[in-house]
Amino acid sequence: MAAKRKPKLAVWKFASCDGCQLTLLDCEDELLAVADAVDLAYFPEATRAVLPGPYDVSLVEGSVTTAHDARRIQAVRKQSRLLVTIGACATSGGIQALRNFADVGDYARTVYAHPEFLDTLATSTPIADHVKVDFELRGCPIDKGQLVATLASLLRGRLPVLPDHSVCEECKRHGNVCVTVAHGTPCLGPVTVAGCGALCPKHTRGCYGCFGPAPTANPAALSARLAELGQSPGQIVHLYRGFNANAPAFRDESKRHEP
Amino acid sequence: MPQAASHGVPMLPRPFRIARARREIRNVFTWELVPDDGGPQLGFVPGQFNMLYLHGVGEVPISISGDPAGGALTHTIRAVGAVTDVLQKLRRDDSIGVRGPYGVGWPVVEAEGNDILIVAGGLGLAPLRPAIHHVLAHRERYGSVGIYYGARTPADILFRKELERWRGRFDLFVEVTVDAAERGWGGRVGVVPKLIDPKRHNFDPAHTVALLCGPEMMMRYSVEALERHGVDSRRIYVSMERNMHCAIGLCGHCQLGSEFICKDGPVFPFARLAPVFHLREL
Amino acid sequence: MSRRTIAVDTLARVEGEGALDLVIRDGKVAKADFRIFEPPRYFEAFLRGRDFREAPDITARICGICPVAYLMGACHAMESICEVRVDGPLRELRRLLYCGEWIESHVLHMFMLHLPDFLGYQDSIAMAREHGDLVRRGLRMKKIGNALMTLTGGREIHPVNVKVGGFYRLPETSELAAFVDDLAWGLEAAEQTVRDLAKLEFPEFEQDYHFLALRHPDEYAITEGRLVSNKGVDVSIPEYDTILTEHHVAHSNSLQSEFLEGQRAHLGPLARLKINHDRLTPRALQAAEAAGLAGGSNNPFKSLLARAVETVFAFEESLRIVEGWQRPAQPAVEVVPRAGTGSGCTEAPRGLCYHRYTLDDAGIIQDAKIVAPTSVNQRIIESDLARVAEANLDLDDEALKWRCEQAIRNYDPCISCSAHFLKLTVDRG
Amino acid sequence: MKLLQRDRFDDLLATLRESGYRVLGPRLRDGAVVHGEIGGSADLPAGWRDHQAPGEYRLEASDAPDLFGYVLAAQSWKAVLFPAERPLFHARRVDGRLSFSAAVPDATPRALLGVRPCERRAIEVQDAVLRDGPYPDDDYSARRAAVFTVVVNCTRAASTCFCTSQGSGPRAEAGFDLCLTELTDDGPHRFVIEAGSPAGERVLAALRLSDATGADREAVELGTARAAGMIGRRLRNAGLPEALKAAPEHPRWKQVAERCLNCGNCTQVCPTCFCVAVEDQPDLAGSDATRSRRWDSCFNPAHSYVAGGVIRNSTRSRYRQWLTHKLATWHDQFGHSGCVGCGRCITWCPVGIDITEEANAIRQEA
Ligand SMILES: Cc1cc2nc3c(=O)[nH]c(=O)nc-3n(C[C@H](O)[C@H](O)[C@H](O)COP(=O)(O)OP(=O)(O)OC[C@H]3O[C@@H](n4cnc5c(N)ncnc54)[C@H](O)[C@@H]3O)c2cc1C
Ligand code: SF4
Ligand code: SF4
Ligand code: SF4
Repeated sequence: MAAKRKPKLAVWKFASCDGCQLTLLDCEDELLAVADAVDLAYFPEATRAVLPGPYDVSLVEGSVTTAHDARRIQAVRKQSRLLVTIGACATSGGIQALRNFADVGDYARTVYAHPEFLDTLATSTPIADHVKVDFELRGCPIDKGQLVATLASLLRGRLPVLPDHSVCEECKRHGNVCVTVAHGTPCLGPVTVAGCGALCPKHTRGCYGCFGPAPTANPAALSARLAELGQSPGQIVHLYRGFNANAPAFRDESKRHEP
Repeated sequence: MPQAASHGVPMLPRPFRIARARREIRNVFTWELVPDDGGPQLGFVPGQFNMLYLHGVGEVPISISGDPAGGALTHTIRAVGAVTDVLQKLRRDDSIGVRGPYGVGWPVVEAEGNDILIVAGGLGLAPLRPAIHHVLAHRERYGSVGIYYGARTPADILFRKELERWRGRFDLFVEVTVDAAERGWGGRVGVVPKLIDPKRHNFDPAHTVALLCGPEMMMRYSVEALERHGVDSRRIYVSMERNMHCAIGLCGHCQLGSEFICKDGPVFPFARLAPVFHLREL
Repeated sequence: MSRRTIAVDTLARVEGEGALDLVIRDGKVAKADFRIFEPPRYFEAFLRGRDFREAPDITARICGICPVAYLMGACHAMESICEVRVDGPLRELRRLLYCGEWIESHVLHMFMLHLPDFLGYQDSIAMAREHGDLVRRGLRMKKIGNALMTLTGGREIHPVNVKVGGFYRLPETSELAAFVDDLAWGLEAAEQTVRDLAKLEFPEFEQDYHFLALRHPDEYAITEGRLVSNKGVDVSIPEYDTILTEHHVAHSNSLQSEFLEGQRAHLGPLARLKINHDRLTPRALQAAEAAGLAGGSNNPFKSLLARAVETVFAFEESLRIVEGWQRPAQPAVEVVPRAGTGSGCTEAPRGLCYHRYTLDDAGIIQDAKIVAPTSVNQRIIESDLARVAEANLDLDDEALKWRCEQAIRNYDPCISCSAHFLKLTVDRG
Repeated sequence: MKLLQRDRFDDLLATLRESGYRVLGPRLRDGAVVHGEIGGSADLPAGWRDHQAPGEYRLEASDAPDLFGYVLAAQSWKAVLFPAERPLFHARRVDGRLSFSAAVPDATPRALLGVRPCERRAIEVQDAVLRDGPYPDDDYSARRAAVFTVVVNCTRAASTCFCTSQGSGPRAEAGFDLCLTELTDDGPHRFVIEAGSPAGERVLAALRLSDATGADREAVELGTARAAGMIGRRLRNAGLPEALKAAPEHPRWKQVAERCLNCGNCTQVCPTCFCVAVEDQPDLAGSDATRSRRWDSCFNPAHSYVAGGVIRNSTRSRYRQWLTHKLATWHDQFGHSGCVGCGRCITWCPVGIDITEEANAIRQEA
């Protein structure tokens, strides 16, 4: 069971904000235990040391937005026994996938004087669009508890058990008051997968879906309710077009409401 | 029913040690477990199951596959997923948690005086093995006894040596079939329900108790065959499987209509399940 | 003419991915390009058409290391357009949130990213084997910073509780008060850290920098003030564009900023200390004096010490806030959208971060511009690198590489913000 | 029956505290009435009115002095007696040997103040599942045994209530320690109070109250009758279990599944739903693990997962499980309905799906 050799952990970065890999460094209580349990074989944000592959577990942050990255992820996959994507960018394309709904040339011209210098694809895509992914951790950013649980489970030779249910259930378990029912606030909780601890409703705001769609999500039913609550089609589009805009359930629903 | 040895706290396992581990077939293995806390060995009735707990990995319901007359606590397990895959890697002397036994077993006592048919598919033979042991140990209390067993391929035949030993006895019949033969297989090819034949196997449908365990599809067609031959659905028993987190009627996961598989079953007279057995997604 | 090529594929312990091309010809540095190839993410573009209330959460995703800088920059800009002021306990709570980020980010950088260079370790984990107490102290300080962010912001990375006008939900007065003991401990731990770090050997490397930071009349500026430099610049935040202009250079996916004519601005803790040392809290000032940093320093390697001093400040300031804070009745000021252009500037841990937005009268964003501190510092990093390399040509390849990396880490460059992955090639042809 | 004047209400709270109970009751938080720690009557939501409708809940302040003028708190007492998450045991492995230590059941004495009659009934329904079966849940049993129940009868009802169909309210007859009815009309602000257990008698005795008059008793009748009269929802129970069980393929299931978010809110707020998931939390070092349970829901695919697939793999089949369990199969399992008519699943369903409407529709057409 417990391998005699310490497993090698690698952390890779694609287009992202670094927040998900920072989550690992934010595990102040567990970090030294992690370092005891695994070899941090490749983790540039934390160490200069580099151990050669193959790696037992690769954590991949970020989305694919350049041709170079599309090739690089293939190389990462080849060196990784288990590939775990971490965060909204890696699992759905992230906020930068908003470009998928627009003309990326326009975007580049808005920001850069010389877009011709840029090497960039028209889309931001999740890692799973490019290579096989063994497991995914959702969230923008990922949840520290889920990350530690994942590492602890992998060390024992199994994939972790993560919730497949909505944020609502988590919200109720925490004893929060439903912001939609009690205040009429638009909330993506009913269609978003649990994992964050129902943070937004806990702070009396609507969930913005940063953990992405729940496997059972029925966004059409939610949109109908949002419209009753006074949300315009444009607002509904923006609600789904957040940090997981490119996740199929959200993407398709947002398209249904495009003015 | 023997008492569950849970120290009054539900869902608390006891530590057991793997005294013997052997591979049966490709991804199926059998363990013999002994208590590791100085406490007594668990007693059970055929058809009951335990919850096996692997530290930090999880817990799974697994039927008891050993001889109810005594000896080590025996489980036969197929590696199919997150927990069982890790269980497969354990070795002799490794420690696991056990709680149980749970559930309603096979009606081996109630069935005395009747003919007994054991109808098993795949790993379904494991939960039936204690019943076979019991019946053979008290052979004189029963009429005809027979075993119909189906496996996918010859390589998937469980307890092969034991089946051969049983086949060698003159006081029961054993029919084994496979879905797909391989080279060198001289036996039957086909599905279990097709084997069922009172005349050929000399049992009296009016006084037969049939014990079924296997994939639901296989059980469904076997029940149909048995009923066609005149076995009353109140005397056809099936063992069911559903997701279980507690095994004691508290977690709600194993509900099938009105039944909790864990405490009302896993063994049911088919008549009781007949209204819901065929319903999809129940 | 000797030619040596050294390649460091990965510059480690920085936030993001970039590369450095160093070309050395005949003992002279011919070229020092600090390349950033963090792929472009087009934040300014997709902010167009979004509601002004969405800007804080969206722009926070520019950087997971200093999201508060973006949350606050966007809030301040929007509030200035809508002519709303967030004052009193709400302002204090924002300051507390920001202090939490300073603590978290500074301690991360000091203990986990920068200090291993000084002590000669590949990383803080290797360092922990011999300096376990030190690393554990750092982790505990960092955890307090994160806990402050969680208390005020809801979570440490990408806080959910910040909105234009204030907060969604206020913590209880008692929840803040409960931090007193931890903060008092942290304050002492930070002071001890200053003492410990002051004993390190710093490379001799004084430069004549043009430091730029926010300056506030009453406090060590974080979210408000004027843009002030040590060489006479003194302008208001909306005038940012008159002193710093962005341009896009070919070797990089980030936008670099041009500062005045022919000059390079230096942002971050050393700049703040230089310009605002007289605004430090008492114990932070003492710590700065004891470490010989009272008037700031022109040695970028001493940014490590400056961060330690600012960590003392952040703990001291947090302590003051939690001791006096009373929960107000409303978690936020009401904000009604207005058409106009406005800007917000705040001191991210690694330096000034600028936001400018134009809204229509429904509060829909028409235009957005965001300047991250690293895109300004990028140029100074390049000039430092050229000089550090030149001054250390006697070092062997490995040591030179390490020294160059350390020089980059002086700026705690958040390449995620400006763009990421530092690849260092030294061409000594 | 005794009479407790409003100005002595804090004496009741003090007596409960002196008897060793932590008092939990209704408070305002985030625009709703929720259960929390009660220090004094000032913590109670005096004058607040809740308006409940399918998918909608709003609080409104009024000048009325009543402490229990709201109808039903957002979540039920289930959260207290059967907490949403709880460790079961801790497992340690030293030198390859396992040892287990069970989590200690929580036997803190608690007084539940403001239990509505339907909620009182819901506690009995959970008793049958969690306490009175062959394998009692130790923590539930311990908490339950340490609880002092102060029922407050309903004199108002919400539009979502249907306790009258389920025989659970608006007035509690038995199964409480104390039962109060708050009276504000015709006379001073007062409570008619009656004991339903020896523990309740002791508290009453300590308070030295005067007897309720005939007029007070009549006011109780009138008040609770008024609540009954306000109830507009009805569940037609006769023959319902049979009808539901006979209608597994009814088209209505598919129709409701189109509106249903599959969010599980209904199961979480339901005071009788008891499903839990049991999970391991392993540590990083490999030596320790905690096994805990948390509320689960039949709306979650994992609820019916077996190796190879999810059995209830559509919202249609999951909604069917929820409604059929509550209103039909529960009878077979426990001899009574799994629904007490509190209406929470109707109010707190974000899209306002109404269990009575669905059940009545299926029954009608079955
Ligand atoms: C009463 C009973 C007796 C059983 N007897 C045996 C036996 O003797 N030998 C044997 O090999 N298998 C038996 N099973 C099936 C065995 O429990 C599952 O194969 C096992 O739970 C799969 O777990 P996993 O984690 O490896 O698989 P995964 O597919 O990864 O399952 C994940 C989790 O889902 C749950 N789960 C999945 N499948 C089942 C299932 N069929 N039943 C209950 N829970 C499930 C478990 O909690 C499991 O940990 C029995 C099941 C029941 C209900
Ligand atoms: S089913 Fe609905 S009305 Fe019935 S008890 Fe549960 S929540 Fe209340
Ligand atoms: S099966 Fe569904 S309806 Fe029944 S108790 Fe469990 S969650 Fe509630
Ligand atoms: S019925 Fe309502 S509350 Fe229940 S799962 Fe469906 S949408 Fe959610």
